[in-house]
This record gives sequence, C-alpha cells and structure tokens, in this order.
Amino acid sequence: MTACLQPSLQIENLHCDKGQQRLFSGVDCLLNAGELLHVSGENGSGKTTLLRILAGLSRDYTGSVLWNGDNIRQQWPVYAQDILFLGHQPALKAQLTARENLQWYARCADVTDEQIDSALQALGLRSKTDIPCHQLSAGQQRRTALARLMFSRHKLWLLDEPFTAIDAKGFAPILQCLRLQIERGGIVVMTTHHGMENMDLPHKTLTLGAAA
Amino acid sequence: MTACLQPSLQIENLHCDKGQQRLFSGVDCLLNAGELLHVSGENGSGKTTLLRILAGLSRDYTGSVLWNGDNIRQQWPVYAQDILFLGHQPALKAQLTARENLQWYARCADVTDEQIDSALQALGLRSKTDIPCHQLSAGQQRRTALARLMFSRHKLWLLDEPFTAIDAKGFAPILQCLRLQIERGGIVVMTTHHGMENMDLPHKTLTLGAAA
Amino acid sequence: MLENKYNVFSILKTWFHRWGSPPWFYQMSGKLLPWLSVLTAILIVTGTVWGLAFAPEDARQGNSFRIIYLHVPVSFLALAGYYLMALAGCIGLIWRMKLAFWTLRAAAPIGAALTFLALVTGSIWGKPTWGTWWEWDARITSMLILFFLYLGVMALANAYQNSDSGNRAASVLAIVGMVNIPIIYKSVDWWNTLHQGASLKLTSAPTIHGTMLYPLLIMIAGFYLLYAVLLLLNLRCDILANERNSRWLQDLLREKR
Amino acid sequence: MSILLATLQREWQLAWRNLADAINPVAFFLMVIALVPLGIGTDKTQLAAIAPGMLWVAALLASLLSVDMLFRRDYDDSTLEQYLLLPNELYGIVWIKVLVHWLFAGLPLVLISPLLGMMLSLPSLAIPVLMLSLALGTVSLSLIGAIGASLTVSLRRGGLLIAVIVLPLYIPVLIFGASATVQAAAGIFPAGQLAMLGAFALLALGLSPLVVMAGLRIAVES
Amino acid sequence: MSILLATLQREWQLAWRNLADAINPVAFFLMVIALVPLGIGTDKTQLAAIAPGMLWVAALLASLLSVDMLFRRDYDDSTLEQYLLLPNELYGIVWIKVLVHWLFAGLPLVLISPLLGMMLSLPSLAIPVLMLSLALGTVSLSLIGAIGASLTVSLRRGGLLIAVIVLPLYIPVLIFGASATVQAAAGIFPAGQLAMLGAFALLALGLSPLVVMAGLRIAVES
Ligand code: HEM
Ligand SMILES: Nc1ncnc2c1ncn2[C@@H]1O[C@H](COP(=O)(O)OP(=O)(O)OP(=O)(O)O)[C@@H](O)[C@H]1O
Ligand SMILES: Nc1ncnc2c1ncn2[C@@H]1O[C@H](COP(=O)(O)OP(=O)(O)OP(=O)(O)O)[C@@H](O)[C@H]1O
Ligand SMILES: [Mg+2]
Ligand SMILES: [Mg+2]
Repeated sequence: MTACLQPSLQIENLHCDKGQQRLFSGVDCLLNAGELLHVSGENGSGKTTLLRILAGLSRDYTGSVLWNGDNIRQQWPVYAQDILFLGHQPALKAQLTARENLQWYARCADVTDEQIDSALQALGLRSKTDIPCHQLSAGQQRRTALARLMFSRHKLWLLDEPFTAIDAKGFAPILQCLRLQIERGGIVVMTTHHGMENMDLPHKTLTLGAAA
Repeated sequence: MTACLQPSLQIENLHCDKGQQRLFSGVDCLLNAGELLHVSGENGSGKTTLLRILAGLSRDYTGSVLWNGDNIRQQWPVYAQDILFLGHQPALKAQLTARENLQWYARCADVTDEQIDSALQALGLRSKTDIPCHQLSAGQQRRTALARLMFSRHKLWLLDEPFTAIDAKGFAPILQCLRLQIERGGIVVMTTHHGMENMDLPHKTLTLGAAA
Repeated sequence: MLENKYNVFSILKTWFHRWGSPPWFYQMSGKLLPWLSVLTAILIVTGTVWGLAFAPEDARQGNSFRIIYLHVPVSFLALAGYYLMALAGCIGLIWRMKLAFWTLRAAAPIGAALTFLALVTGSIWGKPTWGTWWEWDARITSMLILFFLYLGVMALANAYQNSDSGNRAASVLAIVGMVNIPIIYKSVDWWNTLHQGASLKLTSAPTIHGTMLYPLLIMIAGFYLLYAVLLLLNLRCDILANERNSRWLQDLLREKR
Repeated sequence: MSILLATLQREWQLAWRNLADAINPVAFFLMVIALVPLGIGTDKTQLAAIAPGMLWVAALLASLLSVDMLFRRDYDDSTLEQYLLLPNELYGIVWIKVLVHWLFAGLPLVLISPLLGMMLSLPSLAIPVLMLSLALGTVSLSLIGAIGASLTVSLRRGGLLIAVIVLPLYIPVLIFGASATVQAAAGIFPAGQLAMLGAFALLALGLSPLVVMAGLRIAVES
Repeated sequence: MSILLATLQREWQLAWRNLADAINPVAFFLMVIALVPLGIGTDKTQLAAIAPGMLWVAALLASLLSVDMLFRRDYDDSTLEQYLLLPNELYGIVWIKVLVHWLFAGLPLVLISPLLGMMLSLPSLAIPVLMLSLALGTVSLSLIGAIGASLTVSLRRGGLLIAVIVLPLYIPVLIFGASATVQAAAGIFPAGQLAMLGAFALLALGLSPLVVMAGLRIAVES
C-alpha cells in the first residue's frame, strides 16, 4: 500500500439490502484524481445510502470500497482524514453563529479567520456572519454548511444534495468550488435532483436502479 | 361578512421585521379564485416567514391579511378550516406507515382508504404504503406529505418548497394536483427554487427583496 | 507443531462458523430438542416429587423450607443467565454473528423471568421464615439490581427500530453490566454488613442435610436443562422470524409439506 | 368529532409502537424506590416512616419525566403546526393526548405501587388509600405537567427545564397525597385529603388544556 | 491536537450559550431536596438521619437527567457524524465533552451541597466529606451516564430509558458516597469509601470513553 499522491476511489461489486428489499447490487465504479461522480436515481434508489457507505457511516453492505487501492475498513482512520461528508441536513450548531460554526471545521484544517470570512462573503452571507444559525433561513444555513468547501483540503468530497434550498444566484460560487476541487486533483461524489446538464461540470454519472 | 363561494385572499401593506433587520414591507397582493401565487426571492428574503404569516402561525407583522374580505385574525377558526399548510419539513410521524399518516389527515376531510391508496400509488409509493416513514428516503417522505394534496378540499393551499428532494419524475403528478386545485377555483401560494418557467402553470409572481 | 496448531485453530473455526450459521443450528437444535426436553422432564419431576414428598421435614422451618427446591435453582440460573447473555453479546460484537445476537435477545426475557421468579419464591419463603415479604438482605438486593439490569437490556434492545443496532447496543450494555456485576455485588454486600442490625441474614437458612441435598442437586441440574430448552425454543422462534423469507427456510418448509 | 376519534386512534397506535417508553416510568419509579434504602439504610421503622413521602416523590418525578415527551415529537416533526390549524378541535386533541399519556405513564405507577409500598414496609392497611390517592394524583400531575411540556417544547432542553417549571405546581398534590397515605397508615381514613385530590383532578381536567393550547401556540410562533 | 482545542473551545461556548441548561441540574437538586420534607414531615432527627442518603439520591438523579442531553443535540444536527469522521480524535472529543458537561452540571451540585445539607440539618462536620465525596462521585456518574447517553441518543426517548439503563450502574457510587457521608456525620473519617470513590472515578475516566465511542457509532449507523 503505497501512499500515492494521486488519490483513487474504487467501488467493487457493492451490494446493499434494506429490510427485505434489495436496494442496489453489483455497483462498480472507478474514480481517479480530478473526477466528479454524479450519483443519480429516483427517490429511494439508494443515493444517500451509497454516500453513507462511502463515508464509512454505514456498514451493512457486501462488496468492497477501495481508497488508493486499500479497503476503507482496513485503513479507516487514514481514510477518514481524507473525506469531507455533507449529509441531507447541514451539520451546524443552532446556538453558534455562522463564523463560530465554521471555525471548528477550520481548525480541523488550520485555516485563518480571514479565509472563513471571505468564504462566507463569497456565499453572500457577509451580513449574517454573527447571528446564531437558527435565525438563518433554510437556504442560508445550507450556504453556511457549504462554506466548508471553500477551504477544505480533503481529497474526497461526499455531498448529498448540496443544492437543496439554494436559490438560482447561489449556484455559481458552489460550482466554482467543485471545479477547483477537481482541478486540484481531488475527487467528488455528489447527488442532486437539479439536472447536471445546465451546470457545466465535467462528470461521470452513476445511475442507481429505481426502487421497486 | 358574506360567506362568498368565490374565495379571495388579499394582502394589504404587509410589513415584517426580524430582529433589527427589515425583512419586507409594503407587500400588497390580491388573489382571486383559481389563481396561483409564486412567492420568489433569494435565500433569506422572507418567503417562509410570509407563508407562516398567511397560515396564521406567526403574528409579529403589521398590515393585514384578508380572507374573503375579512381579516384572518378576526375569523381565525373559520379561516383555519380553509387552509392547508405544508412547511419546510413534511409533518409525518416516523413510527407510523405512510398510509396511517395519511389516514389522520384524511379523517379530517373524511376520505376513504381507497382514495388514500390511490393517492400514494399516483405518487409512486405503492410498495411503500406499509413501512414506517422513518425508513423512507427524503424524497419518499416528501411525496407522502404531498399525497395530502390529492384529496384535500381546502380552498387555500400554502406550500413551502413542495418540490424539495423530489426527482424529475415526481413533478408531473404534483403539478397535476396544482392545476386541479386552480381549476376547482381554489387558491395556491407556493415558494420554490425550481424555476417556474419550465413547469407550465398559470401563475402570478410576488418577488420579495433580497435580504441585505 | 505449527502445522498442528493451525489445524486445531482451523477446526475450531469451522466448528464456530457451523454454529454461527442459522440453517445448521436450526436443524441441529431441532434434532436435539426432543431428547433435552424429555431429560428435563424426568429430572424435574423426580426432583420435585422427591423434594416435596420424601425429603424429611426441616427441623426449624417445617415444610415451608421445601420451596428451596424451586428457589435455589431459579436463583442460580438467574445469575448464570446474565453471564451467558453477555457472552453472546461479546461474540456477536466481535464476529458480527447474527445468531449470537439472537441468543442475547432470546436469553434476556428468560433471565428476567427467572430473576423475577427468584424474587417471588424468595419473598414467599421470607413470609414464614422472616415474617415479612421483603427484606433488604444483600443477596436479595443484588437480585433486584440484576432484575433491573435485565430490564435495561430488554428495553434497549427493543427501543431501536433497526434491529441490528438494537442488538449491538444491547450487547454493549450487557457487557458493561457484566463488568459491573461483581462491583455491584461486592458493594451491596459491604453496604448490607454496614446495616447488619436491621436485617436478618440469609444464613439463617437451613443447613442442608444430604437427604435434602440430593433432590436439590437434581432440581438444579433439571433447571439448567430447562433453561437450555427454553433458550433453544425462544431462539428458534427468533430464527424463524428473522429468516422468514430466506431460501433455506422456504426449502425446509416445502420439504415439511 | 371524527378528527378526535382519528387523533385518539393515532395516539393509541403511537403509544403501542413505542411501548418501550411505556414501561420506563414504572421502571424508573421502581428504581428510585430501590435506591432509597441503599442510600439511607434498611432500618424498618425508619423506612416505614418515610415510605409515603418517598413513594409520592418518586411517583411525582416519574410522571414529571415522562410528560416531557408529550409534545416533543409533535414539535420536531411539525405536527404541532397542523394541530394549531384545527382551532376548534385543539382542546379535544390536547385532552386526548394527555389522557392517553396518563393511561401509559400514570396508571402503571398506580398498579405497581402496592409492591413498592411493601418493599418500604408500608403498613398494608395504607395500600388501598395509597393507590386511590396516586390514581387521583397522577391525573393532576399529567395535566399540570402538560402545561410545562407545552411551554418548554420549543426549547430543546432535556427533562430539566420543565422540572424547574412544573415542580412548584406539583407541591399541593404531593402534600395532600403524602399526608393522605400517612393518615391511612395511622388507621384513619383521609376523606378530606382524597376529596382535595379529586377536586384538583377535576380542576386540572377542565382548565389545563386551555393553558396548554396557549403554550403550544407560543411554542409554534417562537 | 488543535482539533481537541477547537472542540474544547466550542463546547465551552455552547455551554455558555445555553447557560439555562447549566443551572437546571442545580435547580432540580434543590427542588428534590425541598420536596423531601414536604413529603415526609419535618422531624429534625429523622431528616438528619436520612439526609446523606437523600442528598446522594437527589444528586444522582440530577446528574442522570442532565447527562441525557450530552449527545442529543450533536445527534439532531448530525454533528455526531462529523465527530465519527475524526477517528483519531474521537476519544479526546468524547473526553472533553464529558469534562465540560461535568464542569457545568456536576461541579455546581458539589458547590451547592453544603446549603442543602444544612436544610436537611446534616451535622456540619460532615459537610467537607459530603462535598469531597460528591466531587469524586459526580465524575463517575457523568462518565457512566455518558455511556447510557450514547446508547440512547438515536432514540428520541425522553430522560427515562437512559435512567432505566444507567441507574443500576450508579448504585456502587451511591452506596459508598452515602455511607462516607454517614460515617463523617458520626465523626469518623471515611478514608476507605473515599478511596473507593476515587478508584471508581479513575476507572471510569479511562474506560467509559471507549464504550461511549462504540455507542456513538451504533447510534449513527442505526
Ligand atoms: C426476595 C427474596 C429472596 C431472594 C431474591 C433470594 C435470592 C437468592 C439467590 C440469588 C440465591 C442464590 C445464591 C447464590 O447465587 O449463591 C439464593 C439462595 C438461597 N436462598 Fe434465597 N433469596 C430470597 C429469600 C430467601 C429466603 C426468605 C430464604 C429462607 C430463609 C432463602 C434461602 C435461600 C437458601 C437456603 C439458598 C441456597 C443456599 C445458598 O445458596 O447459600 N432465600 N437466594
Ligand atoms: N428570529 C430571528 N431573528 C432575526 N432574524 C431572523 C429570525 N428568523 C429569521 N430571520 C431572518 O429572516 C430572514 C428570512 O427568513 P426566511 O426563512 O423567511 O427566508 P426564506 O425566504 O424562506 O429563505 P429560504 O429561501 O432560504 O427558505 C432570514 O434572513 C433570517 O436571517
Ligand atoms: N431501515 C430501513 N429499512 C427498510 N428500508 C429502508 C430503510 N432505510 C431506508 N430504506 C429504503 O432504502 C431506500 C433508499 O433510501 P435512500 O435515502 O438511500 O434513497 P435516496 O436515493 O437518498 O432517495 P432520495 O432521492 O429521496 O434522497 C428507500 O426506498 C427506503 O425506503
Ligand atoms: Mg437521499
Ligand atoms: Mg424558506
């Protein structure tokens, strides 16, 4: 297991049952540095489930997920440091302000407060940096959560419907982030119900079969 | 105050502050039977706030909202019976199945179980009627909540981002509902960040100024 | 040498996996059960008849002491049952073995019931001997706490909608409980000796003579078997419930018809 | 009307779905009582002396802690907003919710109390009164607790804030309940106290839903 | 490392933001102690006799109820998932969270205990030992409670399920804590009991975070 600079994520014959029902099976996929995977599929096709599996937050599956050639379970602590996971709901502390919330994530990647503020500003939250998050609107909370992307160093991003509640204007800066990450040689796996066609991002697509 | 068969919703010089910041002011709007109002605006422009005001769930505003010509505050119990409100998150009981959840709303409008099942079926949840809602995916939960529209008799619908987490296929039946409601002579007020242009619905638009 | 060791290990492993596989276990236990239950019946019947009818009356307690033939076996098993349960939890967590988890689930209610029975028989016994239904004696109190531990495991296991998580959570709790039981028992004993004066000691119980002892031993053996039978029955139900639409079970049912 | 039936049915279903919740108050009750001798020793006369008070305090805490969840789920999944949109039925809905809650969290306490009384060597002639007073008392406790629950539901604050709010209101019930049991233990039938407890219960049955309705509206509007 | 610092800072900020939570355990402690005389009468000698036990039971309940919220918010806003994605720091994070929790929910109990001791007319020479034993005891209680919290956080089940799970594990602490106070009241210095309490605390400090980590993973994966 050589720690190669060029990250790669490989999904091999992944299979997952929920309850009695088969969710997906035989999912194969190889992502190399600088690639973005759009996991598409109808409601209930298993996108969230897949992302949680990739993030190591769900273990009831068969098949294997390889990161830089090694199974993520064996190298979990190492792998965990490489991933940024953003779930259906933004992981924010309602009592803390947008800035304070980001500071915690920033410390994990030692980022300066200036960077945080510029990130928030880029997402149009300049006037909202200092009010507690529970007073932010749905979309503003999303934006705050997405601000992490602006200064994240993680090699692998796992984003579950990042654009929910985001208005038309809000797309541009986020797309910009995604492009940067790709150019930087990172990997992105994301789901979204906003058609990828009208946001020009180079991407692979993995379509999960409709749930019965 | 004559109970006219043709409902009408009138917003007069509505004004709302949140904290120090002025959210919107001088909002005027008149909706007659069979009209759909799309409340648009950036994140944080006050759409949710407006809808909650119309639903009588928030009272810190000045100006007045008239239903059939009378202020909604004076005739609250009467008005409440006419409205259906669907907030940012679907009001479902995680422990109960989709059918059981709907049965409660149905009883409120004495609907038969057949209608419930056909409603769920129309939204592609035939196979999911009998598993507890917490096991449904984000989109499936949305759909379950939206199934209420299928048998709702309410004159006024207030829908906050009904299409969140709904996949491309899911739009058609919901749009169908909205059309029916309009033809039926009902009124709809909704917010959404999915552009209205590509869903052909006759609608007025009310744009709230961007939050500073 | 190494070779040999490896063999032993591999044999163990295969044995382990066999027992881990629901189909195999289901069929084996199916074959085993009849014999077990017959043996259990024999032991318990003889023990009971001997103990109640033929064993001599106790000098001090008269006939009331005969409840010991129910009370003591039940009490032993109540405690042993918890350790078995925790052990199953351990195995389940380490090897991710479904069967072990189901064993835990099956053992919990039985153990709780036995503990309750120990408490009931004990207090029934207490009435004639101590003149009260309840006595804050060390062992009795520990028994009560053991009952709480069982309750906790059961409540937690059933609280989760996702049964796998429920199993794991319950296992963790059972293990924590097992680590704590010695501490709890020791501290309760110590506490009780603090309050000596207040409560009678259980050692005022009859010193058991051989003629009384043999039926007791038989009863204890019988109850261990009874426990095994109950556990197997309960476990088989769980297997049926959890594997209801797995292929081997369908096939089995088809054969049966 | 049929809405109330539907609500009753739904609450009933929910209660059974989370049956694990239902046993918890009883278990808690039992455990607190078991803790007392571990804390203060096993002197029978002493235990008997404090038994009524302890039983009542424990029952009070158990009902207090269980009532905390009364509206929490409804608030989280925003069903509460839907309730408020049924202004005419709201009173009935609240009433039904509290009733079902009592059936699953209050009644079991009453039924198990004789056992615990015995464990604290409470004279057995006091048992019937203990049960009766608890039956009347827990109704009031659930209804008063519901007020606290409605006021605190919008703040995610564990079981403690509600405790701080509600406990003072519980005190009259506690005093009359405990003293009723004490008298009964002394062989006197505490008609007066029981009457008071009954009066409290009736009062609470009538009024507390009104306060709860106000509280719920505040919670939603906040 | 700097993550741990950040976590510490954040927990600290949060604790101050919801200061209302922090005072609740104390208020609860105070109220339960205030209820006891109402329940069992005000005979001084009797109160003094049961004071140590009552104080300890009350403190135990207060800490139990406050620990319920330890991970609840983290779970609701899915911060917990983010914690699990820091496997190397997880142990430290848990440790810090419990520590801060103790500072705000455990320590205040210790500091206010003399007052309550006086209210129950506990001989004043027992006060220092009472405080010391509570200080050692509450640490163990918080750490044991954290296990229960982690196992129940994913179920929205009020404060009661965790009580059923955790109370039995609290018993040794209760026994030694109470008896330490009793002995001190009798004028003997309870070296043995205090040593035991210390030992419990150390054991819990080392082991419980490991169990909690397992519990949290189960909660997230469920
Ligand atoms: C609620 C009441 C009681 C409970 C919970 C209880 C519990 C127990 C337990 C747990 C044991 C097994 C001891 C072990 O594991 O080594 C036991 C054994 C025994 N109990 Fe009880 N007991 C109770 C009342 C009584 C009474 C009232 C008597 C008679 C005076 C009694 C006499 C015995 C005897 C003779 C044994 C077997 C001898 C021995 O193991 O030392 N018990 N009891
Ligand atoms: N309690 C409060 N105190 C101060 N400001 C608040 C409070 N609640 C909401 N706000 C502000 O009100 C504004 C409007 O919020 P609202 O949820 O109505 O926006 P929205 O139009 O629904 O946005 P979105 O499209 O993201 O849903 C936001 O900017 C928010 O910061
Ligand atoms: N615990 C469970 N038991 C049974 N089925 C489950 C469970 N959890 C999820 N499911 C099923 O798994 C399927 C996939 O859920 P998932 O959230 O991954 O879908 P999704 O692709 O994210 O859908 P959406 O686009 O709506 O987010 C759903 O059909 C759901 O019913
Ligand atoms: Mg999803
Ligand atoms: Mg909104």
